[in-house]
Amino acid sequence: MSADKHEFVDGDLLRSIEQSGVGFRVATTVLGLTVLTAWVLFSRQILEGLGVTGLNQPVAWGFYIVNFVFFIGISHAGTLISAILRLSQAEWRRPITRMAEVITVVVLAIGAFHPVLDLGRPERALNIFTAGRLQSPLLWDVSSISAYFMASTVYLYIPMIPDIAILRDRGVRPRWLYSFLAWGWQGTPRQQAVLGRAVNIMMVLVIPIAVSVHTVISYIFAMTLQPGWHSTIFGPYFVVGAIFSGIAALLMVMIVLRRIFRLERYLKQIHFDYLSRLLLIMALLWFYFTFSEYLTAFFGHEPAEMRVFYYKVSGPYAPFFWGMVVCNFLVPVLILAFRRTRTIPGIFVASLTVVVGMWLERLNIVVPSLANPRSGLPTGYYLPSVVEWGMFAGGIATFILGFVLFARFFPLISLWEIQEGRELSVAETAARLETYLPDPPAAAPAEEASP
Amino acid sequence: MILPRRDLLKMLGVGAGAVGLGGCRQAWSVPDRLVELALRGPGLESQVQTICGLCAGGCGLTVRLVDGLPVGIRGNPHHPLNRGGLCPVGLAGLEVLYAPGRLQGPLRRQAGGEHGATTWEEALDEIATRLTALTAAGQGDRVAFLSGEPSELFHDLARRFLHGLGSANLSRLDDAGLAHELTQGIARAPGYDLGGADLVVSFGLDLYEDGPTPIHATAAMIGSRPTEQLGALIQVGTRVSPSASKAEIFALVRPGTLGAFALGIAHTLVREGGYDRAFVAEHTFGFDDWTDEDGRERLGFRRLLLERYYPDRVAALCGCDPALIVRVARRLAAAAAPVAVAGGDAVRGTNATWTQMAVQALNALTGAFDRPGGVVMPPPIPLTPLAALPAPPAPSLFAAAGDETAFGVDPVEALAAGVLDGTRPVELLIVLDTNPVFSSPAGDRLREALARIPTVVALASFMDETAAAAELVLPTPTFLERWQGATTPRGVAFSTLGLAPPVVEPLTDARHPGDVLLELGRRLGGEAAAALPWSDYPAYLKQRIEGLALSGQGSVVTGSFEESWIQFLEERGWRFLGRKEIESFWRTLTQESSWWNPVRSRGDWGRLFATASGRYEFFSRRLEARLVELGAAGEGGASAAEALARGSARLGLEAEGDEACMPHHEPEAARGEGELTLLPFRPITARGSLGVTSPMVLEMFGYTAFSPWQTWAELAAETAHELDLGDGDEVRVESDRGHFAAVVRIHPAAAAGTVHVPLGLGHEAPGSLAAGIGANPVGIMLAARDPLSGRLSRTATRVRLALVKRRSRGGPPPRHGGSEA
Amino acid sequence: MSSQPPSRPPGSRRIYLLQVVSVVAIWAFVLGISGWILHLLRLSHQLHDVPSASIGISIVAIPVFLTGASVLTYVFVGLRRGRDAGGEEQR
Amino acid sequence: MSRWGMAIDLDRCTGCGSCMAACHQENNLTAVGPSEAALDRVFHWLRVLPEVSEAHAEVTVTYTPQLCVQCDKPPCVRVCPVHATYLSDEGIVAQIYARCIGCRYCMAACPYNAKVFNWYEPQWPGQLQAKANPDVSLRYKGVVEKCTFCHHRVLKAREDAALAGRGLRDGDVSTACEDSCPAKAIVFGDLDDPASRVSRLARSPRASRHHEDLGTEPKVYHLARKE
Amino acid sequence: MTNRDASPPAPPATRRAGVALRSSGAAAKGVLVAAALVALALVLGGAVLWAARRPLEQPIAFNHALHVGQLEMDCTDCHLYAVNGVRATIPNIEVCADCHDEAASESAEETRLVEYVASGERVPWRKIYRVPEHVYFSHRRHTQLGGIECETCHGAVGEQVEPVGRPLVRLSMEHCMRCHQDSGVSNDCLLCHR
Repeated sequence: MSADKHEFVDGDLLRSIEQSGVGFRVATTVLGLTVLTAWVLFSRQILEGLGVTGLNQPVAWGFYIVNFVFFIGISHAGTLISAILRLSQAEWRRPITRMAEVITVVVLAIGAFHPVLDLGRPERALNIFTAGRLQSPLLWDVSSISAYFMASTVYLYIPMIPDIAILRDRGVRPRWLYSFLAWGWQGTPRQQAVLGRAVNIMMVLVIPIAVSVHTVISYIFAMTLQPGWHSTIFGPYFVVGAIFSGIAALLMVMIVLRRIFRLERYLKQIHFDYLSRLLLIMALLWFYFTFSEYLTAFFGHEPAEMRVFYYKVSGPYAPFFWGMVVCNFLVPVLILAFRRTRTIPGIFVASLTVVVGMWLERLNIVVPSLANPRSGLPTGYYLPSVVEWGMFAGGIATFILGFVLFARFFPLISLWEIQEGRELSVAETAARLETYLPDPPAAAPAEEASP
Repeated sequence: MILPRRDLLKMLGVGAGAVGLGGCRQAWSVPDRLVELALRGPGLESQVQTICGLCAGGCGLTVRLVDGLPVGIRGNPHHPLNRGGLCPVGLAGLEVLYAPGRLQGPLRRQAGGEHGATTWEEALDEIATRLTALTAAGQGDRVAFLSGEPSELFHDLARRFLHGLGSANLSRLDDAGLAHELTQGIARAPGYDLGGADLVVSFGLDLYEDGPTPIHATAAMIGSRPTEQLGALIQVGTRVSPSASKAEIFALVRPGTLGAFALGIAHTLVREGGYDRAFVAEHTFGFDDWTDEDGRERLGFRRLLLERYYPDRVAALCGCDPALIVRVARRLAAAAAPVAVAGGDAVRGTNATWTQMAVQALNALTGAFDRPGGVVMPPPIPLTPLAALPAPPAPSLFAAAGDETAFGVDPVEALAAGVLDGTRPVELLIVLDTNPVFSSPAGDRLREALARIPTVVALASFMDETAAAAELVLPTPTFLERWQGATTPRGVAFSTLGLAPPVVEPLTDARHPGDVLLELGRRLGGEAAAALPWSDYPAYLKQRIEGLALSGQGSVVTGSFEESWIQFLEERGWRFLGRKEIESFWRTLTQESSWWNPVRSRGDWGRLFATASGRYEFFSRRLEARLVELGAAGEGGASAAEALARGSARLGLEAEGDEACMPHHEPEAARGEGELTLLPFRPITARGSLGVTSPMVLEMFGYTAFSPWQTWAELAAETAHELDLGDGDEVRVESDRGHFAAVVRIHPAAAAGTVHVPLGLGHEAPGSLAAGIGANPVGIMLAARDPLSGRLSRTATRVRLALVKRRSRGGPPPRHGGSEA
Repeated sequence: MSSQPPSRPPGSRRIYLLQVVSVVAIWAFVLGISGWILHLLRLSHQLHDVPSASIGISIVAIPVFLTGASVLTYVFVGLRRGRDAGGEEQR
Repeated sequence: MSRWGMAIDLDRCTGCGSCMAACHQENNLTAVGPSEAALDRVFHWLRVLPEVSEAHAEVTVTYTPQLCVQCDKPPCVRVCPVHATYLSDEGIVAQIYARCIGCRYCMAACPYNAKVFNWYEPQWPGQLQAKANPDVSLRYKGVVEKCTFCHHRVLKAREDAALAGRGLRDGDVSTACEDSCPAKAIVFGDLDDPASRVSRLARSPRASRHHEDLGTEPKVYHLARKE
Repeated sequence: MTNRDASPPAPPATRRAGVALRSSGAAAKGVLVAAALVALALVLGGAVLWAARRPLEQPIAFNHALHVGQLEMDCTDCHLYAVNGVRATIPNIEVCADCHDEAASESAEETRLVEYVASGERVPWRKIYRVPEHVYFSHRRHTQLGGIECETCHGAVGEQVEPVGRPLVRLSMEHCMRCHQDSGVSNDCLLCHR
């Protein structure tokens, strides 16, 4: 197979891979240093103990768990959305699935590491493997997240094989890496059939896992008896929140990358339009769940629940609570409901507030319940320390670094899917035309129009 | 197994790799001896009985030893005082023993003002030289001794030491008990038979956490009784302490009106006939109107009560509901064996003596004297008497009463004033196990005075504020390292003697204060040596115990409490006969550490009422005589009535004439400007002076108010609301003298217009954990005196609160119940 | 290795080996995880602490892992088999 | 087999804090110091908490000792991922420090806030470590710890009883808090023995358990007059 | 690639690999260096651990075989509390002095012991058998109540002519738990963990 077969119009997508510039080096250095700082802080935490955080007696969980839930939530961006879009054969999905999947894999790895940060004795984390107990929701998480990680990695990788082969064939360095990863792809029909089948299996598989992951994470809280946590709708509530934050994160990533890599040709208004409508729907859905959750607590008027309720609504956490409502509901709905504001900057603002708002939601779930213990202890207080902020920054830096590195080595937009889209659309159009245009002379009706 | 941390870390290191090793933020200083012991592996366990010496309560302890090292303390379940219970400070005894910052050896002030190490030899030589010079110059009375050691046994020794020098300047700094002197004619406070009382009316005293023996009080009222027969408590006070929260009735009153409340109760008792007529008729003086020797009609207590202390007036004074007074009085009248006690605020004010007289009057009205469950005199401890020494020529500087107060002086103030004014110069001062610079409102004057005294010798286990101002600082062993001889604590109804050898060798280069005195006596020679003929302190103790052994009274506390009681009954009348028996008695006593005598001879009224009339005096003739004396001074020829009036006026009393000699409400003096009255209280974690050297005690210091390691200011909710302060706000408590920082704690039930601050924190002296922790409310108190006893008031200071910082951390827990309940 | 036709780039066989190794590693990982979950099930049985939900949740995980690994293997094998019969090698 | 339980008579309890101190000393707890205390990291297995309640317009304060209530259905045990906290055969909710990974899930799940965490390596200033109770282990940073019902005393008492050729009798085992209580408000014993003091008290009409509605089946009973 | 490097015709192969993997040469080198570092760390760590486990030496080369074998003494004659106590205790001069107040033989070791006894100085024995800090082990529970022989956990100490440098039986949790299981004793954690 000759390389010129791939000399196609989308060569500009490979520019960042074939000629990485100063920007890449600066970005990796800055991000790398941030990540390194986070690791230094983490080693200090290991050496001195969890006392370097702002955690304390009633508030035994803080930023690490908040960020764990938050990052894992973001990770739903990807795989779930891309799988649903693929499954529903939404043609416009083609330029965005890859980015969504990358978000998933990178963020999932970051999120999954957060419980380890939270351990008092991280060197004993292996106890989970030697002596784990399946009745603990934490173990459900371990198995569920690792399954999701595995599935989403595979789901990212398999559709990437043809693109890797393109890179391999174009002689991009490191060549051994691309040869290794291309798995001998030549684009033969048989290979394409195999790949298509595999992608289909994975996309069906990934959806229930993704749903299960955030359900199970919500169970960490819901399975306890604590006020504000012990709720049956936590599972769907978390899943909705996760998809919500995932779409917002995806939109942000798309807008940013579009700007950096000049992807205006690929990411068009319609992509943002469709996704932002989805975001709007999720915002309404999120509000519905939030409303149900808090109304139930309020109407039941159980003293312990009410203590948490008032702590959020009118107490010390009121800024965060109402900030969450504003960020997750008011701002996105107001921006996205009107065509005039549903511009790309508008969508960016809405997505940003949703990501912030969803982080606030996680904070609102984790801290207030712990800060208001049933036992008659004074109301708790939690102020994250520099270490925790540093680790948060490190997490975000890792996420961006992951993206930068990915973009350095792999195309951010699926080349072959776009190609396939083009070919399919030509075929489809031809087929459609054939249905009403006069048949060409002396030819059998075309049958290969089906996708 | 005791494992030094290094070893533990090594073991951890195997599992955790280098990670585990990084955790040590501070190097551990485990003594080599302990490391060695630990490496060899711990061996045998044993238990010894001893006495707690951290406060004057004298609780029995059982110390658990492993390889001879103490590893645990618990209350001695057989000890009659505490019956197994122990307060948090006593339980922290081992932390005091091993505490960081203990004085390691003798220190001497160097030229630069800093303390530097010296040796015992040099230090003792120096003191002996000074003392010799003073006695040679006939200035023995310029030696003074402030002692914080509560034991009579030690007190006797110290007195002999001073008498040998020709000085009478010995003070124990404890409460005077003047009220008992005035009404009962006894110098020593009587005991209260809490174990037999069915109702205790406590005026200001946090019975279960403050006072001389809170653990004994708890054991007697609750611990030793079945749940159906628990002693009932009525609390009259300004603050709902944990003890007060146990009260069946809690009467919240304005500060300084506790005496008035007592008189209000007395009024109701008298008006409703709920008092013990027989007792009043037989054993009291001045109840009804009476005629004196000159034929004058005098006011009786009954008329005073009925005319002046009717509930409406008292309620107005106290700021409470009149019905509450009647309710308390009726409850008191209905009780079979009630007793009234005073403490806390009631004994700290400028009207402390009258307040205590008023409370004692309730005991007289209810006939509580010499009744089971009442006010009794514990039997004396038949110690070997010591040959009398000639009395020193000059009276004690602590007893000298000027004309400003009727009977006494505040010892710290007197010492400071004498030195600073040059009226009673002191050349050498010994301060033992007490810290008046810290604990007295006259502390800063004392500090000034200490700088003027040529030689100040502090005998202390820790570098405290007083020791820091001393020239020589000589380490004393803590209670577990020393011979202890504890005598009956104040207010206990039976006699006890705790006698215990050291549990461990001193961990520091410390010497027993008794041995120090004996050694000094030896070095001085002459009369001083003759006054102290004992080779060492145990020898002295042993000689004093002989009398006890030979008396055959009481019993050594062995086995269970009940067993020892039976044993006591069996042994009654049995006499030790010879040296051998004395030896065996000594051995048993030092092993079991405690002796007690619960048998009181009833009807021995002379011991209870040593007044001229031989009765309880509602109308104190002694006070009358003194007031007349004061009024007559310099103005001969005045009639007795005029002199009395003038005497009262001289002391600034509001009461006139006969009322001044009887329990009455004398308004509390207030000093300084401010919207609130500063009232100190002593939480159970502030017992004794050494508790604060224990990290645990500091950590649980404010456990009742969620305030570890800090001083808090308790405010009533309405007061806080008026001042716009919230729970957890940081404030500055300011008096005209100074200020300190505290954290506001809002108490749902405290008297409005007061701010309650715990005593015990706010040390400045470095060297122990307590340094720089919290604040000392005594440090900002303004001088105000009880005109009778001369003691400095601790409740007279007005303060202002200034907000420093709003609450930064979480709030108080929510209240339970609410309107639905 | 010397049996490769000269036109083949050197090292391709090594890369192939690496690919095989990685597939095997994935299987090892998946089987390891499955074994671990089974071990946990056994452990929880021993400790008498199994609310059945936990079994269910974990039981689901094993097929997921197996499916994932199978899909990978399928793709790997499928791509090998599906190469152009002529064997023009990737370049 | 015994099922250990405790009864705390609040009508007796004076809130003096002795139990708190005794527990601290017996179980080798360490003080965290002022700066840590200001961060709410004070460390007690047993603490005396003031409880303010308002009923009938009258404010009352009670001081209540609170410790791990040793649930028969402990929420903390259900969530522990590594079997570091578990319900022992004798009904004690144990914490195995050598196993604990310090995830603090049990703390988050405990409705009684009975568990505490070693945020830093415990500090033993001066020579304090010499007083450590050799029967109780010293903990280290990063693990959760909690009241053990003085289990080490149970072990010793059982050995003593076996050596005397008999079974455990009521009163053979006492906890440190029980020993030190001057009001004798705390009674420890076997709830399965119908004649034991604690099971008699547990059957008293005055007895109740904290948060009984949560279904955790605590084995610590609080007794108080009901008005 | 490593097995390739290890094959006999090494130089050309390496070169060829170098060609093929040109772009990855640096990475490969990095991996190699990292692997070497890890190996070095492992070796060093192992050495440290091994050094930490070096046999303990006793101040006096006590001959168990002589006392138990020839003199037919019981363990508890010297380890006084092995049956009645929680801790067995290692005998020291108070115990030794019963027999060794003066030398009974020419042995240099005994002479040293007698010197200790004479001077009243305690023999600084080293403890060999120890359980971790978090374990509660009671001798009387095992020996008297459980009827377990000393040898079960201590091995044949009585046959040793020289002091043992490290435990003859490794005291591990598995060791304890197996025995508990075999003898039908509960393996409840709290029985040993404290």
